[in-house]
Amino acid sequence: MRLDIFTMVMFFVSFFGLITSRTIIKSIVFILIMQTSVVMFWLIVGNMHGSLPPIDVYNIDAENISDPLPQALMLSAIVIGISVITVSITMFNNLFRKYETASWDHMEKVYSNEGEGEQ
Amino acid sequence: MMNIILIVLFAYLFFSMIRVAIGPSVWDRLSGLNLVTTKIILVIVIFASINETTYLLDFAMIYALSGFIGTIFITLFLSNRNRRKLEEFKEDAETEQENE
Amino acid sequence: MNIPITEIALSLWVVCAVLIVFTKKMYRIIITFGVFSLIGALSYLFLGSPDVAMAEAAVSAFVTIFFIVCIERYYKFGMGLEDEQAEEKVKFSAKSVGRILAPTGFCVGLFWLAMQHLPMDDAVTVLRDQYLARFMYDVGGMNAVASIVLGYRVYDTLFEALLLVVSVVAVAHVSWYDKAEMIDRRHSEIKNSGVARFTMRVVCPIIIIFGAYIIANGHLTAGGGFQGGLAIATFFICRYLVYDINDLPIAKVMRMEKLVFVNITILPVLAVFTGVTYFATYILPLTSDVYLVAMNILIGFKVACGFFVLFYRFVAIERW
Amino acid sequence: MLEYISFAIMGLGLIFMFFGIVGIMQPNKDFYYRLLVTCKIDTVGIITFFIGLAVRHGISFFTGKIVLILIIMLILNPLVTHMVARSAYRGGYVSKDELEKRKLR
Repeated sequence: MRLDIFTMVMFFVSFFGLITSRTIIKSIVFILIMQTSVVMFWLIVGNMHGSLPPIDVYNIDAENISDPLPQALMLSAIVIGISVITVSITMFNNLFRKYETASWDHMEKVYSNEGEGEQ
Repeated sequence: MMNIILIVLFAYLFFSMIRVAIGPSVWDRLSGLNLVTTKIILVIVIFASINETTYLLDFAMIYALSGFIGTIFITLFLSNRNRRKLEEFKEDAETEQENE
Repeated sequence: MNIPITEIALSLWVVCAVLIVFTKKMYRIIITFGVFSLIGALSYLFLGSPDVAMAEAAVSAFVTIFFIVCIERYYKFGMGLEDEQAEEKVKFSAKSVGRILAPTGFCVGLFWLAMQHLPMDDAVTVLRDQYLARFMYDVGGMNAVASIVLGYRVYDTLFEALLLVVSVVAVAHVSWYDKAEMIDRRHSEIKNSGVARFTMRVVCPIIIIFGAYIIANGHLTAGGGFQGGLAIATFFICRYLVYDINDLPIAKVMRMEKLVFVNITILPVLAVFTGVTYFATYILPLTSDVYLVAMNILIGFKVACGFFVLFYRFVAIERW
Repeated sequence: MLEYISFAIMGLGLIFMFFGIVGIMQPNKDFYYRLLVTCKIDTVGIITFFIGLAVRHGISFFTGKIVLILIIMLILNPLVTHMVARSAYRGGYVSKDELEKRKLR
């Protein structure tokens, strides 16, 4: 059974959620889920020849070891993901202090009214 | 034999997840989250015991610590949120639980 | 008998994500997201990547706390419930049906396109074999992932550390901060519960020792600077739960984090780019281990400082 | 022989946890009922299970780590249960009996 199909399904399910969600926090959650599914995809691609972790390499059969390069890259990806999430949550908090709403539609409406008022 | 134990643990994990999904109140879901964490720790320990590797046990430790911190924070914030409502508690107790 | 544990874990993972998509209330979403990230880390472990699994499991607690802080304010203003009820009471009309059907069709189409170009079964393994055969002599250590992160691809680690510093600075400068409102706030709500305070005091030293163990053994077994730093940062959460925080020097910690970051950029330049470790593996075998442990300790210190600042920013300032 | 004893002890732990699962799947009971039944029995199951694993591996590094995790779980699992129950009590959870009493007033 091919394991990539799980991550494909996950990616598009979270993409669907990202499009249809009306509150901002939910969108941030779905961005995080999309990132997780991409990480899982690269780990599965590195896993195609074996699933043993690349630790104590000289004591185990070299054919069954998974690829260490995608794991090193995905370690960076997780750090970058949490940085992006914290900054976006802070931006949401500031927006919420200013407009006092969490819905995309309502915030757009308030924002356009404000722009007209200034002109 | 160990595989049978793994299958049973996965079944328990699934039922705990059902409580997370359908629980009528937030605190039901929280206790379900605690159960899921313990079941996952047991799965990791069994996995380490099958492979005869000791470093996998570090994961059980870090799962225990991180899961406990997250759950405790959710409980703190929940009790803060509803304290004001409890003081104003009158006849509308039923709607409280529906609002969750 | 071999049971397909990876498939079982991945299908539970997908079930959690589908639950999150069809849930409206934010508290339910956060709790389900906790289950989601725990099961995701479990499947990382089954896929043979313990370092990534440890990072994900340690990060999940912090992500939960950040989202909870965000949501608490959202409910306190009384706006959240109205938004959610408005979301539930969507009238059945052509526009609402189109709003659901069009994204569904779009996603299914993209999914069909993606299924046409799945990666081949015979993935290229030249680089993997090179790394696995040579990493012990080039960089040292027993963990291939740690030696790739700290040896072959130090550039990536440097930019990752830079990004964390930038995000901490951004959170500290973007977020709203009024010093007058910070006075006379009772921060730790747990104080009334004697059981919890006592247990926290028992757990705190175990957390510190465990984090130091993970950092110091990062080049031998799974783990490393990032994971150990996160484990040490949870110590500060316990400290927040037990004591007050008015005496904490947040600005000093931020300055310290930047200084450590400068050290992180200087050390690989001295060690790797001049080739000291490469020569040293043949003459003095311990030198490369000293380099790896020093890098791990620096990264762990930096990550602990960064998450300390992020946590206190969110819990003590953003929350109110 | 030692292996069969360890499997027996682990099976006992699984049976304890099964009672816990039955307890949490009660649909018509209160939250406090479910919490009381489940979390106590779950802790007992964890202890029994880890003792079985320790018997299986004998005296070794693995057993030492298992004992460490057992101590951590023994401290933290009741703490989480306590915090959840406390939060439910302070946060305004009303059980069915309490609801009927308040209606009668």
